[in-house]
Amino acid sequence: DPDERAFQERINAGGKIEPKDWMPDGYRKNLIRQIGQHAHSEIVGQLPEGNWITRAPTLERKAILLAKVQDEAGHGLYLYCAAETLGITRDEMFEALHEGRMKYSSIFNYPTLTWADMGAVGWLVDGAAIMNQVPLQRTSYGPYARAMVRICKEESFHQRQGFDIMMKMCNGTDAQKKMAQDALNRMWFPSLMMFGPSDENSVHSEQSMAWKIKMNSNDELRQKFVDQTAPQAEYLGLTIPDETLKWNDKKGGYDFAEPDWNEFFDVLKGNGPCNQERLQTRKTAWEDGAWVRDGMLAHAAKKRAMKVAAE
Amino acid sequence: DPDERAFQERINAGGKIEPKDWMPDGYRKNLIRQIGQHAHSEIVGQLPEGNWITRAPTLERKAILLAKVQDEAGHGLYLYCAAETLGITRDEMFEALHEGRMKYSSIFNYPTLTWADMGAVGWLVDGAAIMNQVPLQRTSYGPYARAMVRICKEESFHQRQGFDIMMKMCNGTDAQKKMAQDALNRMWFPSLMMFGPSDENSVHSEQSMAWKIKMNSNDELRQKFVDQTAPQAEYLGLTIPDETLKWNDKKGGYDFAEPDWNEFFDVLKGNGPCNQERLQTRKTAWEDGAWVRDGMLAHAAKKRAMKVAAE
Amino acid sequence: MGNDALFQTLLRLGDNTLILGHRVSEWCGKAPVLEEDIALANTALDLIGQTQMWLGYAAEVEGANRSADDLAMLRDVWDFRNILMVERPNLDFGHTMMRQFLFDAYHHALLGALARSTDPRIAEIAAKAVKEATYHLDRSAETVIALGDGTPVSHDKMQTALNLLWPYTGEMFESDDTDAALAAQGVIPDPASLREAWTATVQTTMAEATLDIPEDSFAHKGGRTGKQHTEHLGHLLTQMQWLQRAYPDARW
Amino acid sequence: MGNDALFQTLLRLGDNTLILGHRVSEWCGKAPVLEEDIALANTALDLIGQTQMWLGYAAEVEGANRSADDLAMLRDVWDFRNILMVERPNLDFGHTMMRQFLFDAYHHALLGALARSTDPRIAEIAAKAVKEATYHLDRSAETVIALGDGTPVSHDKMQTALNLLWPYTGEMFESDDTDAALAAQGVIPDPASLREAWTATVQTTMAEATLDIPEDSFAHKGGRTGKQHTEHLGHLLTQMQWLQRAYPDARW
Repeated sequence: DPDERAFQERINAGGKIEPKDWMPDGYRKNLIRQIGQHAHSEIVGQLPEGNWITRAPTLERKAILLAKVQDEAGHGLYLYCAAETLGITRDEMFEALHEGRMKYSSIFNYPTLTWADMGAVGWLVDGAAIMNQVPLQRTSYGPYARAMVRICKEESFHQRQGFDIMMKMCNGTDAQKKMAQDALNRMWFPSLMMFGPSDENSVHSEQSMAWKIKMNSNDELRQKFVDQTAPQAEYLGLTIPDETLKWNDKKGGYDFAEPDWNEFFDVLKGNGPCNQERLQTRKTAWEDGAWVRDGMLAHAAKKRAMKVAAE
Repeated sequence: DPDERAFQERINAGGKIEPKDWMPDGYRKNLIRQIGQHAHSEIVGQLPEGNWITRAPTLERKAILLAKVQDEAGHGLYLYCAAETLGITRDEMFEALHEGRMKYSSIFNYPTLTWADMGAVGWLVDGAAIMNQVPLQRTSYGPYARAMVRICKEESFHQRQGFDIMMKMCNGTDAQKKMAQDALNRMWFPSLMMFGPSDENSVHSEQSMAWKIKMNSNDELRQKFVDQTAPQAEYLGLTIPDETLKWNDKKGGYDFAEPDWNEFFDVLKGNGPCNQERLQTRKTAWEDGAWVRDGMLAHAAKKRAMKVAAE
Repeated sequence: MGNDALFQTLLRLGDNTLILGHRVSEWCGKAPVLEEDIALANTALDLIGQTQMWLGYAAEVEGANRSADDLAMLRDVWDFRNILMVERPNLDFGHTMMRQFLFDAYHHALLGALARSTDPRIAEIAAKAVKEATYHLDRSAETVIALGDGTPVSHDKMQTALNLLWPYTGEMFESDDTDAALAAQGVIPDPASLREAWTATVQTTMAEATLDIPEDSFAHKGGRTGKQHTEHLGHLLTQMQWLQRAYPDARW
Repeated sequence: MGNDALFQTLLRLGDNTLILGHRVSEWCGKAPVLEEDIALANTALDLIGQTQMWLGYAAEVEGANRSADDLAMLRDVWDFRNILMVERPNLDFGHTMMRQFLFDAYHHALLGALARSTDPRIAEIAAKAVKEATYHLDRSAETVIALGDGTPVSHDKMQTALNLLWPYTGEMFESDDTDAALAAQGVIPDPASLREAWTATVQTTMAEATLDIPEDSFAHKGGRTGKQHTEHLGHLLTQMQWLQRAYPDARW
């Protein structure tokens, strides 16, 4: 197929694909799946942190957390817009989320149980997200790449804020240190899972790499994340809950234990600690809000009609 | 009317009227109003105290409060049963409550804002209620009088528990003393209002006295309440928020300020601090519970049908 | 009086923004539309920012070695000075936005007047905050109009919200000796003087929203004096203050 | 291990009754029928009474000069040892009663076995509590049957409740080294040994209630080890503990 060849050559040459350009069906579908899942993750990702906004310990921490959650909603907005350029509407994506046909990142199916989790989410979860996202600034689809540029800037800010909370906790009272260690214990392996299983077991990987909508292998990114995070944990005086973790001079990186992939697949199937509640919260919000959306649409239509009549 | 004369003579002689006896329409109507209002007060009265069950400071206090609120629901049950003997159903009374055609005691339209309010409610509100209720043990309508006997026994127990909380608070920290005084400040006048305006202004009083469904004048009971409560406040080291309150040797009782009757009528009209919420809570409970009542009735009907079929 | 009157006044300003900011923040992740999620978080953020300024100044004026955080996190209900309206639960989105509008219309007028305060700190804070309040008012008015004028369902919900909230609006224009003393010095406007501008805004907006303004003038009060809050405030504090109460010696 | 194993076990017993008692008490004044209001208050009262005994004994065993109230009011989430099911929010009346039934069926079997404990204090407490649990089980089973068999609407609601709660039942029969150590000494039964009686009760009841038992055997856990509670527990504690946290030097 000459179209397909030209398309691939353009990508190989580092060119960007734009909404009106020809693209293979699989490229379009894969991107919708990937961008949509990313957008849903930003939206559902508001909930674990939102869980502590009303319990933030100081006014400043409350403000920082609010700003962060607002940023995440904003990221969701960029990403839904990017996906919409591929011929799907935001409402269709919401529907797919609510019916379980589209996913969001499994990490948000874990609970936030103490204030230290607000630190750990920023440090580990945003940290892992950035590992994934930075290369995607160079992804082949233009709107997606541009959304990523904006998002990455804010995410790295969030990660620093998370680390800052962890610092405060680790330099705080015994109870605060205990909270910080407990948060790390619970979130370490789920964070490693964020990169997905080994690419050997991944269906989409090879084609996605060729299309440059996936830039690195899962194992590669996971290694990079561990190499970055282990010294930070040491600096904080925290112990990563992995007795096998140690520096390997030969490979120039850390050896570490794999997460429990059975747990990963359980969570994916809907059996994570919070799957049911996260999805229900979103569905309830959507259903309870129907009258608002209807009202706003009706008002906008009346205004348009009046404008037309006046012209 | 000879019926009416015989009826009145029986009452005058200290006899009891029973459900199947002849009685004037007005007697029946007045009793339904009075017993129904009393029953509703027990039910709505669960809410201000229920407001602190989940925040009770110790396990023992939580247990005592639960037992008390359970007693109140029980009182409601006795009273609805007593009213039902007069030819009205419990559901009809609920409907009248929800539609605002029947009232409950205005005192429950005031909020409970600190733990000391749990003491003040027992001490003052139950105290005032007992003043009203003790004489009603001798009321002319048999089922009502008998319900009152059971209720009075438990109420005086509640009042002592309330006073016990006040004692603990008044012998406690400065903050606890402040809470206790604040509770008295807010609840004093509303408690005085519980006896109703001066009988001169009351529509039902004279006839109700003759029928012995009202045993004492409002002012008489209010005086008795103040005379009982003022020394208790002194004993607790609390100041009743009435600068004019002082012992009057000549009348052998306290002089005291009238409550603000405008506030009383405002609350009666629906403008108390909690009217809207108390009623809404009950309506919501009733509406949300409709499927439960329907389910239980349907199951009971099926069981009856099966029993008949088996016979 | 002097300092204490100023302290009380600053608490009234800061507690309003603190408690309303808290309520608005409860929507996080649950708004009917994504754009509203963002806007509500933004409003909450502005209100918490204003709280830091008002309570920060209050703490200085008190001079009792308390911080803005101490004031927010370590007082019990009776020491709060916010009006009752802002502590009401969110109920539905319509109620939340109607409450926001009724408050914004007042807040905008109040901050405009405070920007001319004879107390330079108050004037400075108000000058900054009034810009945010202008934006909040534009937005909440627009939403109230859209939903009032929208469908029969949205119209009914907004009318119900207005009816429910109306008895809580009068407290904004109440005044006491504290107000009188500070108004005489030009530190704050006489609360009653704000009613005209507020009423004008409300009338215009409700007309566009096709909503009827209730005629009853009964006003609940007790919040800004601290005499009698609603039961909702205590529950709000259990959440807001738990962490500080549970770990009194920690720094966050 | 020794004392600590016993302490952990007593926390597991007492935290279950404490947290479930709290949840049930949230219904106060809001049940669908007056008789249910009374019954729910009564259940909560029994559970809080049992909590006083379990946590009272736990405090003695710990020997750290803490009281039952200290254990209830001054621990943070990670130190709670209740199963996840009891901290779930009430949702509707059907969910509340289904949760109660699934717990009662377990609690009844557990207390029956504990009444034969080699630890005389445990045996004594259990002997008292099992009478209450028998009554609770009769009542909750009856309600589940009535609503399961009632109308199509009530049937659906009960089936939804059962489906939602099912993944939270497995944790009741989990065990760890603490259980193994105490079971070997005859202090407690092996949790797994309770499953048979529980399953029989559940099967009989659900058959009468015309409800389908889910087939999935996935089990949420983390509550009885304290490793990972749900987000709901922290919110429950803000209410339950606020007063003690806010006034640490007061006696009530």
